[in-house]
Amino acid sequence: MTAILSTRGLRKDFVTAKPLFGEATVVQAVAGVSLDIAAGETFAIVGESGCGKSTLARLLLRLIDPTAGEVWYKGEDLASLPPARLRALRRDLQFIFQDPFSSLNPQMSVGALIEEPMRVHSIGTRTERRAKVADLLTRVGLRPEHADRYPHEFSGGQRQRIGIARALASGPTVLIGDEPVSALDVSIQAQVVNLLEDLKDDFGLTLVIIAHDLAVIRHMADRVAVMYLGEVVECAPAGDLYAHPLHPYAEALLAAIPVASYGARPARTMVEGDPPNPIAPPPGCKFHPRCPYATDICRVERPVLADMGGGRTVACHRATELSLQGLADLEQARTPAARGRFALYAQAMADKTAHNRPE
Amino acid sequence: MTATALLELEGLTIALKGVDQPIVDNVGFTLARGETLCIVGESGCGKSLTSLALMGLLQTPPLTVTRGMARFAGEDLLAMPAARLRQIRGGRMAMIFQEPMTSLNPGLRIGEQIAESVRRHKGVGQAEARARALEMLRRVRIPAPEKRLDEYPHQLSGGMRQRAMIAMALANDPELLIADEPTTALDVTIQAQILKLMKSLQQETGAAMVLITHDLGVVAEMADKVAVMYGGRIIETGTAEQVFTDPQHPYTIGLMSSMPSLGARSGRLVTVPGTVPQPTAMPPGCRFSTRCPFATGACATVPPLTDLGAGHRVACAHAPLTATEAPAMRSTGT
Amino acid sequence: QDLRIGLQDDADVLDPDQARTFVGRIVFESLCDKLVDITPDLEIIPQLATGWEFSEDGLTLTMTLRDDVVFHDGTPFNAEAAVYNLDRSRNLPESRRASEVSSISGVEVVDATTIRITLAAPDATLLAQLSDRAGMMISPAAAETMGLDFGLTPVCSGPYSFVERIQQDRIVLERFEGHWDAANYHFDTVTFLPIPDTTVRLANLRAGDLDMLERLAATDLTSASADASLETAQATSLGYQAMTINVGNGERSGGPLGQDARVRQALSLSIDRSVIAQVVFEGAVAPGNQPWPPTSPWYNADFPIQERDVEAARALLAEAGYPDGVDITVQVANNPVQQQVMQVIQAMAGEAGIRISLEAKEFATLLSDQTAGAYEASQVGWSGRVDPDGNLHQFVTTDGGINDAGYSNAEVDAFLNGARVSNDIDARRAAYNGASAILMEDLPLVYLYHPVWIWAMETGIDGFVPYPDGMIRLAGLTLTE
Amino acid sequence: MTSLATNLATSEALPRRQSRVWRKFRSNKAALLGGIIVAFFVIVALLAPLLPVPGPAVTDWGAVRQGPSAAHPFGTDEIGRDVLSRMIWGARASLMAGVVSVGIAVLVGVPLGVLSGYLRGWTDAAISRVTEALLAAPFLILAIALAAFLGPSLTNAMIAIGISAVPIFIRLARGQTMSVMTEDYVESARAVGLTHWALITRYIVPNIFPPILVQGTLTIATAIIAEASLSFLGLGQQPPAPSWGSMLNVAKNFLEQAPWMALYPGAAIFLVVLGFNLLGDGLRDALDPRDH
Amino acid sequence: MLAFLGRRLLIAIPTIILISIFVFTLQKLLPGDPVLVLAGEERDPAVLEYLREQYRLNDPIIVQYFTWIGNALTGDLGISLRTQEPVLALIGQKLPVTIQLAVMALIIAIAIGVPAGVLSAYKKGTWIDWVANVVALSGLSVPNFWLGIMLILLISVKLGWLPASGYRPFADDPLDSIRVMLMPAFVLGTGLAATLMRHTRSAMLSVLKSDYIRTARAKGLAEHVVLIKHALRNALVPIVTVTTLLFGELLAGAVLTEQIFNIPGFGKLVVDAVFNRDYAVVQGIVLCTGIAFIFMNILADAAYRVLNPRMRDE
Ligand SMILES: Nc1ncnc2c1ncn2[C@@H]1O[C@H](COP(=O)(O)OP(=O)(O)OP(=O)(O)O)[C@@H](O)[C@H]1O
Ligand SMILES: Nc1ncnc2c1ncn2[C@@H]1O[C@H](COP(=O)(O)OP(=O)(O)OP(=O)(O)O)[C@@H](O)[C@H]1O
Ligand SMILES: [Mg+2]
Ligand SMILES: [Mg+2]
Ligand code: NI
Repeated sequence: MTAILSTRGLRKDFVTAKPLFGEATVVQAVAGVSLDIAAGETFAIVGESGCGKSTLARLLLRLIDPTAGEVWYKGEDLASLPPARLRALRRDLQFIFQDPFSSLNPQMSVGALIEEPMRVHSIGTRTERRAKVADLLTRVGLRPEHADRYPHEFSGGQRQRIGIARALASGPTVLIGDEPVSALDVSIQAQVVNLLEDLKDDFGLTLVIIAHDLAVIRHMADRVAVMYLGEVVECAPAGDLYAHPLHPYAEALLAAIPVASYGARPARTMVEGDPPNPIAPPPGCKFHPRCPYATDICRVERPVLADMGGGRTVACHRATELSLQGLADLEQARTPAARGRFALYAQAMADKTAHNRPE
Repeated sequence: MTATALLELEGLTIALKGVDQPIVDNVGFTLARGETLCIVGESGCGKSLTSLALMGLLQTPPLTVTRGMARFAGEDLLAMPAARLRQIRGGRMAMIFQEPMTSLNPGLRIGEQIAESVRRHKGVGQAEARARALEMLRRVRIPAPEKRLDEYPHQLSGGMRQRAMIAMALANDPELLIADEPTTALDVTIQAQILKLMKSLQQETGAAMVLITHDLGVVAEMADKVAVMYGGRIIETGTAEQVFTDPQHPYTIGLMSSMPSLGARSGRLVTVPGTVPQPTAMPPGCRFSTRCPFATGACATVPPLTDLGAGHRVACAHAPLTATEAPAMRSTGT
Repeated sequence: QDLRIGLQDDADVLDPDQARTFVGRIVFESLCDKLVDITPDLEIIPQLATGWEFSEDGLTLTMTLRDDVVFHDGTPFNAEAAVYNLDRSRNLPESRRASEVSSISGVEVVDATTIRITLAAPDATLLAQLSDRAGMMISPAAAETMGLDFGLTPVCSGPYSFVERIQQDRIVLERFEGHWDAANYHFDTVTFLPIPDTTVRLANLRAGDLDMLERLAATDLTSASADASLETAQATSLGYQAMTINVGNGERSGGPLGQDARVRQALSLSIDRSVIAQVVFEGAVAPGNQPWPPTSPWYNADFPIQERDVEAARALLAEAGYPDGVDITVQVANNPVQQQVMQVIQAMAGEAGIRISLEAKEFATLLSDQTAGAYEASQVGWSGRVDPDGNLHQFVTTDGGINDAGYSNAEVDAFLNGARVSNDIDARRAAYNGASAILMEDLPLVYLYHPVWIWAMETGIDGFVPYPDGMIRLAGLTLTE
Repeated sequence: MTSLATNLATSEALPRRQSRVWRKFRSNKAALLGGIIVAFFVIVALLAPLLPVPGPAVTDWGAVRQGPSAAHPFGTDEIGRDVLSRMIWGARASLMAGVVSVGIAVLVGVPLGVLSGYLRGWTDAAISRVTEALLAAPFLILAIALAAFLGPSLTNAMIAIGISAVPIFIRLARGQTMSVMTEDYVESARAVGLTHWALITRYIVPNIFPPILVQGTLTIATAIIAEASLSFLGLGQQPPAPSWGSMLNVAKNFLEQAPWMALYPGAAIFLVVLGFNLLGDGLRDALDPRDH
Repeated sequence: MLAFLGRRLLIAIPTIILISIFVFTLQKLLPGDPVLVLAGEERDPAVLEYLREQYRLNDPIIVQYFTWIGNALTGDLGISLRTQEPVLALIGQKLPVTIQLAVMALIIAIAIGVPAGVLSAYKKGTWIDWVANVVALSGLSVPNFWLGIMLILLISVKLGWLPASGYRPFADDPLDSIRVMLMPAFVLGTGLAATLMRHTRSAMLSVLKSDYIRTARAKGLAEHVVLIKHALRNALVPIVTVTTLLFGELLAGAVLTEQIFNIPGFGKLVVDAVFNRDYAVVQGIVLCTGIAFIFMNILADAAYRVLNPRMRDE
């Protein structure tokens, strides 16, 4: 595996309150993460809200400075790069934001927004850039004329496409999406997921996707990292993880997914209670207060990420002894007529796409 | 079923000032005690408006209920005087909102927010209402409820806030509970907890529930009956089993296709192209016709909600759709 | 019975030796007795001094004093006290009176009721000075204990004694039973209330919150006179309003106005003083062209107020080499009335080719600019003194203390210095006339008008006598509600 | 958040941002009224030299403080000048006072505020302390001192009023900058590799502009009143040039004899201030993307 | 909370020093020689020189500043050049007057502004809203001095209901004191009421849009409970901010109001002091208002914490 983006011991502490006297309150948002992301793969990060996913994503691009650790991209440590060099590297590393409403400058036209990365990195002449904007707009399923419009004139899904076009403009090699589809509606979400996959193939991108919709992750990701309270607790190829999670938290996550299928297994609440306070994480394994399998050692000793073979790593003392439940292959319970209808629909959609690109 | 129906909604039509077409059009359903109806549909299809209309909380102007009747235990919610509605609202009929952070008053203690509703509807005193609030917090399984009673919303986590909302809604043992996307803002693990809680509380009290969501997983989890809405209309309704195993309406099919499956990867997702038209630009006739791969000339008239048997009703000119009967493909794009 | 008097300003320190405001003098009038007083016709009459006599050479002045006077603190007034007071005026470093009594070289007690004042040179103005703050007698005992803070709780021998003062709000005096003329004062207390805005001051009088006020706006005179519940009284003041022209005070005197008397004459000729009086004051001022008003015995009838003559003014300008007119800048205090006056003059002078630009300044700036010579012409006034010397000498003699014009003329110096040291009325008059003849040509000051003091009071106040010094003397004043 | 999930098919019909703002503004009757009032006075002020009225300093000794008549529709003032003419020319001074002082306040305050909100840290602390100090010295005291320092004149009054209004704009710009800084699009700009300068000029300034514009119109109204107040203390427009404030100040001495002298400038100030306020309100509503 | 107050006070110190430096240099830059104003009409040069020495006006400005601040630290703010009263005593005398005026004006402003704002937000778009707005704007657009004089002429001269001007210490006769102060407080209050009303309105409008108001209604609470307990309470945070920001406006307004109604307070004192170049007084007053302002801000911060529980845990 050739890693295009790697982190080593990446850490970020946020000072949330600093009284005039006394200790500052520190949140360990990311607590020592080491990852290797291979060129050309789709790498997903999942985890509970507040576990540090967004922070990690921002660290990967050094949109915020890490407290400690390294981020290697093509032989350079982003974490210690001077600002000018960093700005130049931004050409290769791009970001897609979660909220399509707040991530586009409302004062700039769509064309200007998409052109901006090229201008900043002095790519092409003015006319070339114009042409590229038109091209990108078409690629993401919009029309070249839309360049003159302003973001507020577009729907959420369309805006997200504009965001994607902007991220693609400088010709990046790595695209990091912080929940790029969670603000979107079911049907729009599917459109954008398809788009991202198409673009990834066409441009040979490496995709890092953060999401908490596990179905989307399952659909998109090659490998998945599960985070809990600032740490990666498990990292595995997507299929393996879903079928046989090794970490109790991963199991709990999978169990809690409501399955959109009649008569499917009911969602289970394997974990009770809220995630612990990140300001004062519990000793030992951070998950132990909520873990149904916790033993004494979990309460005192912090497990480290261990290689389990097959490209899987997990941080759990009992990883080898437990046999955890994944998601069995789920077959939709549908009447034969319904199946026919679905096939018909899929066929119609496929034909339609062939006729004319999705708007 | 009608005999035991707690709520009968008929022909609810809501108009937006300056828009010709109604924004919620002829929506109706019945609901018996102890039953759960899930309303699904994309954002903006009128789910919230329908529920708000039932509660008498529509923002008027610009919105008005132009037609419809909502018989709640014999009384029409839509026609009763405001004072009478206020007596029912929060007492016999309660609502849980989507955003647990913004739906709680940041300036009042949790206990007071629950207790004031109890005082209002049970006519009890301060102490008794507080005791009831404490009991409710305990029932929704908030840890250390005595302490939480005197805390403010911001001191609670998202999951706890939503539990507090539920406690508030259930404090007066309502007969009808309306929950508008109660778990959308929450994590899967917390969502599972909340849904479980709601289910068990419903079983305890026998309340009827209208649950609004756009997560089909949640629907599968919770629903007895399902109503699928599109563009302000119900386009398909039936029991959960009917709708999941034998969806009829192209939109329902599209919606279900759009959900990535948790099973093995299966290539590109099948999507519903385009977006819901603006309320100002709804097509005449079938509102889904602009996005429907099967649309024909027949879709230019409003399709009635026809019963396909056993209460499974669909509003589509082509229903029931079978592979052999596939109508001519529409090739004009949007 | 309380008498409430509205004043235009707040008084400053209530110490006669340190005080400097006009309204302060009004308060002192009731608070402190003076050695001598004046009549409405400006005759000097006894007050604490029963009589006085100059020696032949004019170098000693002997005064006899009343023997029945006590200060408000009970200590007696006597020759010793008088000497103490005159010495204080002369020697206190903070004394603003020192220049007024600079001619005195020594004061001594002759007996308990007689003092002898020795002068370095004869001084015709001395008695007049003693009729004002320089002649006010304060309690030496109080002055000793209070020192510079005397003004916070002044102790004098006047008909009213000090009760309290709240800065900018009120000064309250009460009747002093031990006063030698107590029977003549009918109010138990007198309250002075500073109310700067003329409209508000009048409104207060009308609303019954004041019993009388000083300096009614001339434009309100008609309506106040018409009001049955009000009465008014007037007296032409001893002072004047003029334009001081910088003729030799630094660089700014270098323009046509400062350098050429003909331009100044043209300016004076272009002004119709009666129009100013009419337009701005509805007639309630006396047009003037001399340091003292036409009503004064010192007024020189040989120089009547000139008629406005635009042609002559233009001719003078042309003669001076400015056929196209001149541009001049005049500074003026930023109060509405003075600004109106200057705007009227601006309009009139403009017709004669003298284009005036106005520079409004707030008073402190105006004053320091004027002293520093940072002006071309300045519209200012003088509150007036009983003796003619006080209205002229210090303004136009070469070493004059307030010679802001920078005027210097040996002849004028000689005339005015001479008039100072002579006790002979005719000789003095001749000297003033001589100086006038020159000043009328040179015009370092272009006199405009003499304000008229206007008092308004509620009907029922009896016995008010208007004095040209603008003071309010309460002797004999009564109020029937 | 209302649904913005609009169909692209209909977006052809959607107006541009600018024209949407204008349409929203136009539909707001109060704002439109305000705009018309302001426009009227601005036009009158601009056209002053062309209007068939006597000069504002032309005096007529024969007609001092005369009531409205055919020759002088608004009457004459204390030294016989035409009140109408002075009103018209006074509009220039009063509007100038408003516009220029707000201009000063904006030009000084906004850059400082943006800097303060952008850089945070010591710069912010320093600027904030100075702002607080400025705020703590009450406006009028500051204005009096400044006007006294610079000498009374309309220009200096404008400077004084402008400087006194600086803290408002510093605070506003700072607050807005900080809130814009939390927006995702600023992070997106950094992700693209924008320089600080580009970030400030292309992202922050355009986005904080609407609230500044609104505050600006409202402050213009305040500044017009402030000029009148300074005139009351003799520190505003200097004679013989007219401003409504100084006219009102003189007129208050003749309330009984010549009420018209006060009536017109008073009414004009009232109308203009009302106009600017209505305009500001309208702009706020029109520019607020939240309720559409 | 205590730590918070302590921190606020610490931060306030540089601000106060800044204010004092600022005002000190500003007034030293003022043209016009204080001594000339002090010297009296005759302006005797010997006296002038003596006074300059006496008041250390010949010292370099830095020395003057440090002398002043040194004395100020010991509680000695110097004496008024004009009347020789100690500045501290003057402040002690004037402060209660202005405080009374300000408090009464604020009460009037709040009593008018807040209910009007609440009502107009609640009835947004109706004629009530419109009337409230126009009335509020009128309050903003009428210069204080103008309204003051009109009221004097109407209420005092024509109707004779209230005294035209003056002041009565509160301790002397509270009722009469309030009566005398009523008209000025009203004049001062109306302008503020307008501002307050408009801020209340917009705060209420945004609060009324929020989800928790819908929640409150969903509980079946009566409208007035929703409006006051749920909406106004939360809208108070911005209202409090505005009220403290109004403090400056209040003082500025007080300057004019005191001028018109002849009230012997801070405003009148400071105007006279500036015009008379009474440095010690100006400096003393500004120091005092500066402290008061900071105090108000601290008070407001404390009020936020009371009103907004989110800010309570630091
Ligand atoms: N700027 C910040 N200052 C202080 N704390 C922060 C900051 N940003 C994030 N945190 C804290 O760091 C932790 C991780 O936050 P992060 O946003 O990375 O979580 P996340 O996994 O992306 O959550 P979500 O799924 O809700 O987006 C949280 O506890 C959060 O409160
Ligand atoms: N107050 C309002 N004024 C104008 N239009 C409104 C208003 N409230 C809702 N609408 C419109 O009515 C339509 C239906 O809205 P509704 O809130 O019921 O949708 P929803 O199905 O609940 O969507 P979501 O899943 O986003 O909550 C939308 O198009 C929305 O824009
Ligand atoms: Mg996140
Ligand atoms: Mg909704
Ligand atoms: Ni919206």
